Amino acid sequence: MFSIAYLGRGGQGIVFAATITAEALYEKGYYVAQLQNYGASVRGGSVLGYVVADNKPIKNPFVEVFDVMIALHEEGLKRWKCLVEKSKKIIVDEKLVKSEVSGAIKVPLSSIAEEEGVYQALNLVAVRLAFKVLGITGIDEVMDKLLKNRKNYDLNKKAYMIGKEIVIFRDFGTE
Amino acid sequence: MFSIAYLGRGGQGIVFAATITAEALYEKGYYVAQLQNYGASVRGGSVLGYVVADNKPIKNPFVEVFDVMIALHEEGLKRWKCLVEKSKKIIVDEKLVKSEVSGAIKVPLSSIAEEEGVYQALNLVAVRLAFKVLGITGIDEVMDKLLKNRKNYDLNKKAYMIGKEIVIFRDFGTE
Amino acid sequence: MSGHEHPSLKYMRKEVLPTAFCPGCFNGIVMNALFQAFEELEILDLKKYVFVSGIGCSSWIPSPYIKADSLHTLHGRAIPVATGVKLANPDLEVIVIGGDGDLASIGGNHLLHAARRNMDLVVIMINNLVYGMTRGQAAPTTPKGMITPTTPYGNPEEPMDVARLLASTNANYVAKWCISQYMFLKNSFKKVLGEIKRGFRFIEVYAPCTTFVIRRENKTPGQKLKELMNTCIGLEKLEKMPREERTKYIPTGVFKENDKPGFIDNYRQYVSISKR
Amino acid sequence: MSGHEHPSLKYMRKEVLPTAFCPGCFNGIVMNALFQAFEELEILDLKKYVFVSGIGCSSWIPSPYIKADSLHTLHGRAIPVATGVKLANPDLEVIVIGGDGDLASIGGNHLLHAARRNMDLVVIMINNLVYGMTRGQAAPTTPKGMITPTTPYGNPEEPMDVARLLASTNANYVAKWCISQYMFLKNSFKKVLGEIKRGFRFIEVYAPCTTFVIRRENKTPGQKLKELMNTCIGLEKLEKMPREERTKYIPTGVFKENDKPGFIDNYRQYVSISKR
Amino acid sequence: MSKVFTVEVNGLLCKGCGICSEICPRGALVMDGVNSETGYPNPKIVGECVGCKLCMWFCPDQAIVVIKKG
Amino acid sequence: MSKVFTVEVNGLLCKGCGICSEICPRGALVMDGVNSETGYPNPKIVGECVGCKLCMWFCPDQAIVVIKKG
Amino acid sequence: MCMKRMLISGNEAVAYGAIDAGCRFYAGYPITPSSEIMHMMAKLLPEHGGVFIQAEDELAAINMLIGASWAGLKAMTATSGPGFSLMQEGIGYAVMTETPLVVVDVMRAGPATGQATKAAQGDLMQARWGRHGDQYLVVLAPESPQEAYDLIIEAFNISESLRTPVVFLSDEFIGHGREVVFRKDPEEIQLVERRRPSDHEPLFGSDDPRIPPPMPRLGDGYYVLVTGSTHNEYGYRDVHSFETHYRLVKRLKEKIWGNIDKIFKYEVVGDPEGAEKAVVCFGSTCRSAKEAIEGMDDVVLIRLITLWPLNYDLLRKLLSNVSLILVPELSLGQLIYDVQQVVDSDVKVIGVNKVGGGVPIYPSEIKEALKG
Amino acid sequence: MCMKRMLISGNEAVAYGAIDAGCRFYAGYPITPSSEIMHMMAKLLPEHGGVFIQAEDELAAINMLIGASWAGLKAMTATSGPGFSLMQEGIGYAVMTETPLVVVDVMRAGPATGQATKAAQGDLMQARWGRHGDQYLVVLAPESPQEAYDLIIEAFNISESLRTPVVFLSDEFIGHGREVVFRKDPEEIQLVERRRPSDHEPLFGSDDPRIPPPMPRLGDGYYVLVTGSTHNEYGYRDVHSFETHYRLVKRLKEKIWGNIDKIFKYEVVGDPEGAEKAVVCFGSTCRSAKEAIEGMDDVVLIRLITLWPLNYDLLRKLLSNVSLILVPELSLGQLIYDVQQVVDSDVKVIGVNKVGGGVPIYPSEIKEALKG
Ligand SMILES: Cc1ncc(C[n+]2csc(CCOP(=O)(O)OP(=O)(O)O)c2C)c(N)n1
Ligand SMILES: Cc1ncc(C[n+]2csc(CCOP(=O)(O)OP(=O)(O)O)c2C)c(N)n1
Ligand code: SF4
Ligand code: SF4
Ligand code: SF4
Ligand code: SF4
Repeated sequence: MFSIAYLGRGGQGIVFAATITAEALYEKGYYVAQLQNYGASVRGGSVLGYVVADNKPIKNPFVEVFDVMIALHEEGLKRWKCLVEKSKKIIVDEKLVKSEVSGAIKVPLSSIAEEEGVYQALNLVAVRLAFKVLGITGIDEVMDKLLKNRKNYDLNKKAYMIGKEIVIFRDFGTE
Repeated sequence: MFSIAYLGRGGQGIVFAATITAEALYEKGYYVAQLQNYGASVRGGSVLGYVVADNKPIKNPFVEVFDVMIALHEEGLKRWKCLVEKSKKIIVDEKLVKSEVSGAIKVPLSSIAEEEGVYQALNLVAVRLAFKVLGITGIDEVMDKLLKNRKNYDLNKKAYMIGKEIVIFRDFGTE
Repeated sequence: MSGHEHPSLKYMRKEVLPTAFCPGCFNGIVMNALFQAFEELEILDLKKYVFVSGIGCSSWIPSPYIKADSLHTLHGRAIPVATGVKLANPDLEVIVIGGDGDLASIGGNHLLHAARRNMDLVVIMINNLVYGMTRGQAAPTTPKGMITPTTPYGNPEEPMDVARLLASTNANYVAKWCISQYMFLKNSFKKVLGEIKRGFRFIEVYAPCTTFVIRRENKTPGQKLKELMNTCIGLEKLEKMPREERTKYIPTGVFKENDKPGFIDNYRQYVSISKR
Repeated sequence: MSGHEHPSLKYMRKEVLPTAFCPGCFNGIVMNALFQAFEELEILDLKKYVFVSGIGCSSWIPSPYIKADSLHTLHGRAIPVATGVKLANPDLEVIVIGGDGDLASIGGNHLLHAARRNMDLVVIMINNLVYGMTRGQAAPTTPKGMITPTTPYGNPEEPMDVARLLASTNANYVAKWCISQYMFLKNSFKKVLGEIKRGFRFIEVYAPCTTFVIRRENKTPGQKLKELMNTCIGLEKLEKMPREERTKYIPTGVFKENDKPGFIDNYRQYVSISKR
Repeated sequence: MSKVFTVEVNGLLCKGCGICSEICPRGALVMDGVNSETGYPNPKIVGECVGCKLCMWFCPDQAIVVIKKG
Repeated sequence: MSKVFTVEVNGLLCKGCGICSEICPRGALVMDGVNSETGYPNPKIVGECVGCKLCMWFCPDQAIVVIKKG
Repeated sequence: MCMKRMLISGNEAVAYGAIDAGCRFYAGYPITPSSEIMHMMAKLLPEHGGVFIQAEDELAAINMLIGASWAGLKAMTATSGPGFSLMQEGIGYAVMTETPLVVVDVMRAGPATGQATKAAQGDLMQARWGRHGDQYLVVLAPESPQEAYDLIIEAFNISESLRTPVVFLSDEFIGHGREVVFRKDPEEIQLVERRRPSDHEPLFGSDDPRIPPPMPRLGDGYYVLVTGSTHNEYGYRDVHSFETHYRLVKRLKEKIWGNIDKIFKYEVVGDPEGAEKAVVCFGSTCRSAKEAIEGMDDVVLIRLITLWPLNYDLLRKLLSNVSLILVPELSLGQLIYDVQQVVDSDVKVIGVNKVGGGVPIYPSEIKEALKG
Repeated sequence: MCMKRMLISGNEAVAYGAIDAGCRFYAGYPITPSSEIMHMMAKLLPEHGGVFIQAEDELAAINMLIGASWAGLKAMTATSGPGFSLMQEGIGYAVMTETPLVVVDVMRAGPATGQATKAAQGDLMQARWGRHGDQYLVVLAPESPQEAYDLIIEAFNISESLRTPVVFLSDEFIGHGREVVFRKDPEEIQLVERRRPSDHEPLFGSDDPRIPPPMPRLGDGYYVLVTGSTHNEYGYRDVHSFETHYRLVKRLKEKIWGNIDKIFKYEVVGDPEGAEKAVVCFGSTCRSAKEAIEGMDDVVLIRLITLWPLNYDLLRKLLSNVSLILVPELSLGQLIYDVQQVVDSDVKVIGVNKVGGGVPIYPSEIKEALKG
């Protein structure tokens, strides 16, 4: 069993990140459970989206200790501090996350995304990064299919592939 | 403590009989409780109206054994057979009550009322009879006042006074 | 007596008669008009008709008096229940009968939205000006100034003109008749049962409550009937009168009439799109 | 920036801004018009104004954004709550703000009866054509044929014309404006806040939901605004057009206007009778 | 009394409301006594019935029918 | 650029909806970059403002004001 | 002391009691067997400077009360089963927004329309639990017209002092039964008024959950934010955080349960120490029960006047010595769940259940059942 | 066997399950977090020859179901707290008239509007008792999207076989949580259909109360009399007699409670004989609880799938050996009342209560609490 959580803010596509992660893993044959937490307002507010996957049916989707959490915004991080602190690995956006979390790996995700002109698809950068960190291989093809069925394929695809290239300063294994 | 119940059918003014009985006893200084049971329909159906009176506050208005019950119609009698059977005294209208009740005293109340032209105020005939049977004295003046405050005084008064004259074949004491 | 039977009785559950209505209650006259309409349309059995009513004196008309399927529902909810029936089986003709309180007060929202949808129902609203069943309280149709148990100093509220309101919706047919206009009423029933067979068809019957309106006016139901024969007047005639005169009369007639597709037609088309 | 402030902000709780509305949501424009009306009437503090709303995006306007007493009530129940406030303290001016779903669907009955009573309330209905807060389902105002999550094959129902319906009630004032008709809207607010100060005053604002209507049409809110400037048209102008033409336009204007005694006046008279 | 038409009253259904007798354009019906089964007065034909059937349609209790004699 | 009027934008309130720039009869406003605080683009004045205040009234977020210079 | 003696129904007694408690707003919709409360309020309120309105339905009625209460008036409505069901959402809103008001439910035989003119006691559980979510309010039940008068005053006092809706469970017997009722002199009546805020006190929070926050009137200049959504102590909506929600609902629960000593009213007839058997009851049924146990030394009767919150500990204590408990109810049995909860499985708990037709539970039936 | 594997939310699973159960009528009103059920039914029903309508409010929705059910279709609606409160009167009518239908309540944090997007389990008592009068129905609760699919089919089967409304308590976690769900092949699914009448069988009565009377379709020629007022076995209203009412409500109660063996579903994890501690739970919360007790030999977990009628005897038996019981709930505690009722006062019953913010009860919290 492994688990990955995305944290952020309304408008960043956090739920979509979790959705597409779940779908990709599902297509790969995993049992998956995807949950999310967001406010009632249409924009702003913290958002959490996560996925648990396993080779056998998921017993309990209520995860306390995630294998990886990726925080794309301060709001999400603050709200779920309790989970973040327990997380096995925590990756935060260097710019958009302000508070210090011990053990967190800072990555300039949003800066890279902005540079590359895929700021609006930052979520997909995170998705690819998540797969990388979790050591999930052979998933790009599936993702490509899933992205093709959605709007903004080119942008999304570009962002997604950027995630593959992100260099992080700790070794999470290789693909 | 004493209790009197009127039984009849919708349209006969059974509730009114109980109401005015209660009011008269109330005016005489008694503690009283008046309860009734009737259907939802605007006419027809069985009706029960009764009054409990005492010199001290009424503890329990749910009477099982009445001192007197007066049944003006078969419908009311049938419906409340269980109570009728336990009643200390039961007076039934000779014509309008058909079933036989052991110990019941048959009185041609409705026939007399019809003869005297007060058929519509049969209920008040019964009220006066009740007072008589219960041995309640000095109540006519109070009743007169109460009836004066209502419509159809002449008719009602006439009917009421007829009740005083009704002869019954068992002795319930004298006024 | 040689056993001649009132023509209405063949549509009624005889075993429960006489009805529980007060002596002289106009509800029974509405039944006669409705049954005569059926008879004249040669509809002699009501197996394929479903009557739905709420709670109130008038809601007792179908339940149990009309020999047909009937749903005696909650106060104010006849129209949604009828809608459910009609949608589930459009082959049934669904007729709602109810009081002004039931249909226009607590049930007002459903009335409005069924009319908006032009839902395929016939709705007969008996406006007796009060809440009869609960003993004569004011209804939204009670005239201003009328004394009732809830308006002991004379109703301060403006009454609503239900037919006029519905005339400004998508409903196919809206008419209002006084109980005294028996023939018009019967013909109106014939119209919505035999001719305009779709969409929302609403007929208001102005029929003051014998016990809690007419008696309070110290009149007999017969007197009231005769009075209404003079005060109920056609819309067109009314409009020709000077304004000041008009308030003395009760405007009646057909407020709206057409035969546009009802909800069922529209829904069928909708479903056909889904299957493409 | 030298700290110039938008004139609306003095009426708002600044500490909770920006609002939770979507970027480009027209709700904010309605606020501007309302606040400008207050300002032009020289009403600078809203202490004696009570805002009541139900549940929905538009119901969040007063709660928490308007700096005044506000009651954010249940879905559909703003009008009865507002009625309670007004009756309990007629010195307060009570303003209801809500969506078409809130006021005309689930709350339709209260709307109808408040209008019948000519209840002394100002009601602002923001008609965004859908249920915004619950993510764009059809409302009773959704045009026929529109695709929404609950009408995936194109809405089969006829929409309702709320303003037209209310025009046939006892309401004192009924108007409808498009969000593009900002000045008319503002003046309408001035009218019901400064001039006609009693009875039921209803203003519908046609303001399609940016997220669930305009975006689905692949338009920007600015484009939609400009489009509405052409399609929203005065009642009188419309009536001069040939029938076939009319359906292309959204009729706006004042449907009804007078200054008859409202419920409060009538009730005061009622009470005076009770004391005789 | 009419030669052609008369009425028949169902005493068990009639509630004695008097509508029939008041509505009859010929004044042919009067309310009569008290029906001992129901306690209500019932209408009785006393004048000429012209067969207009008003009483029949306006009887709220389906208690009166107009019939052709013979 | 106008000599008399200009606009001031509150970057914290602006959600970058673009209404102001689209509604401006003079085309004086363009949407510009991304506000790093909010992630939304903000309008910037580039043409002549005639002081009609349309942008101000139609801004749903009370984020833009028209002011007289000097 | 100058009591006014009157021969009135329990419904009328409720109306007089409400007036004497300072109730100045009534909105309602007619329904048997509660309508006489409405009729009487229609008559009395205009004379007393209050406001009466007949609502278009029960949804409107309960929500009008909420508005009137926030505008500063003590408010009441009365209804029966079907109307009570329709009011549930509104009552829940009143709980959430801490709006004082009193809802009288004159119980009749259900479910659905059932028997409109027949007494019952089947709305007990609904009075407690009829609304969604975690919500707690106060439920009171009188046994007679006299107590209806006295207790409705208490209902207003509790409602005002705790800023909570109070449900008042009467029944058709009480409502339509006419008895001699003594109406109190105004001076005799102790009235509690809701506390008005001072300065910047939060209007939706307090450090001690047992102390309800103060309540201003609309128009007093507080810029009040009332919302049925989760809100912080200043009324700002927060539909996202766990802390705000949990703090709010815990406080609302604690406000009721933490004040149980003040709210919980009951009557004991007999000696709980010496008794072997017990009768636990509420409402009009207790009057038959009391007659039934007259002269029985081994029976104790416990009449619950407050039905919610329920002092389970006290009930447990009072019942700790008995081996047989009778629970007479005009329903198929609801109070019996409470009794079963406080006693161990070796105690015999028997329901005496009867409902419909307007037939009361008679003393003889209770006597019979007490034989075990 | 040919199951279809899908990645769907619990809400979607409910819709697919309903379709597979033969549901052909849906009326509803949007509300978070239940709306996706409605959206999916809007899509599926027209394709499957069924009818979908968006009602003007929840009062209309539940009543439309009643009409459609009598016209012969299996009917469902879905809602959440506020809408569920509004539906109570209609549900009570369905109980009284024995109208089969299924009401899904996807629970969110209340009271009132509360937190619309946050899971909760606070409508349990309302599901049982939300209506006036003596009324009993069936309440089921799944723990996961997969069970939501399977159990909704069961809900329809119970509803049809017992002619009763069934309340289906889901929650936001289940409703919005997406998981792998296996959809059954039509042939695999055992469907129960309501029994149609033969001859002159009464439609509202039966000698054996456990056997529900048969139900015709409107238009079948039975001249059916359906009423929510008290009625005899032929549907004739009788709002006056004790016997008719008592017989009816007793039968309606017995119809549910007398079939408890068929209705009552539960799951036991661990060994009730050997355990010293127990966890009693329902719905999504059980999944954390199950993880928490993994490997604990001294703990037994009892998951209630049927929440009403509740098999108290069985629960008592299952809990007879333990000395500590944990009741985790996403509410301030409702199921805990049932547990308290079946155990004696010397057993320690502890609630693990949490609600708001969309925060689940975590396994660690249950582990911690199990330490006592
Ligand atoms: C929810 C609900 N509220 C109130 C009632 C009580 N009630 C029964 S009938 C009725 C009104 C009857 O008036 P109307 O619908 O006009 O019919 P009428 O009796 O006048 O024919 C009322 C208020 C009820 N049964 N249910
Ligand atoms: C009783 C009830 N039913 C449903 C809901 C869910 N709900 C919240 S807002 C809303 C509709 C919003 O639409 P509208 O009133 O038009 O306002 P908008 O959001 O479009 O401004 C609904 C159905 C609710 N809160 N309460
Ligand atoms: S109360 Fe009125 S409406 Fe009801 S039966 Fe009597 S006369 Fe008819
Ligand atoms: S959903 Fe629509 S109405 Fe709601 S805030 Fe967004 S744009 Fe405005
Ligand atoms: S109208 Fe009918 S019920 Fe009335 S008196 Fe004549 S026959 Fe009898
Ligand atoms: S209209 Fe307002 S919110 Fe929109 S872009 Fe312009 S300044 Fe920003």
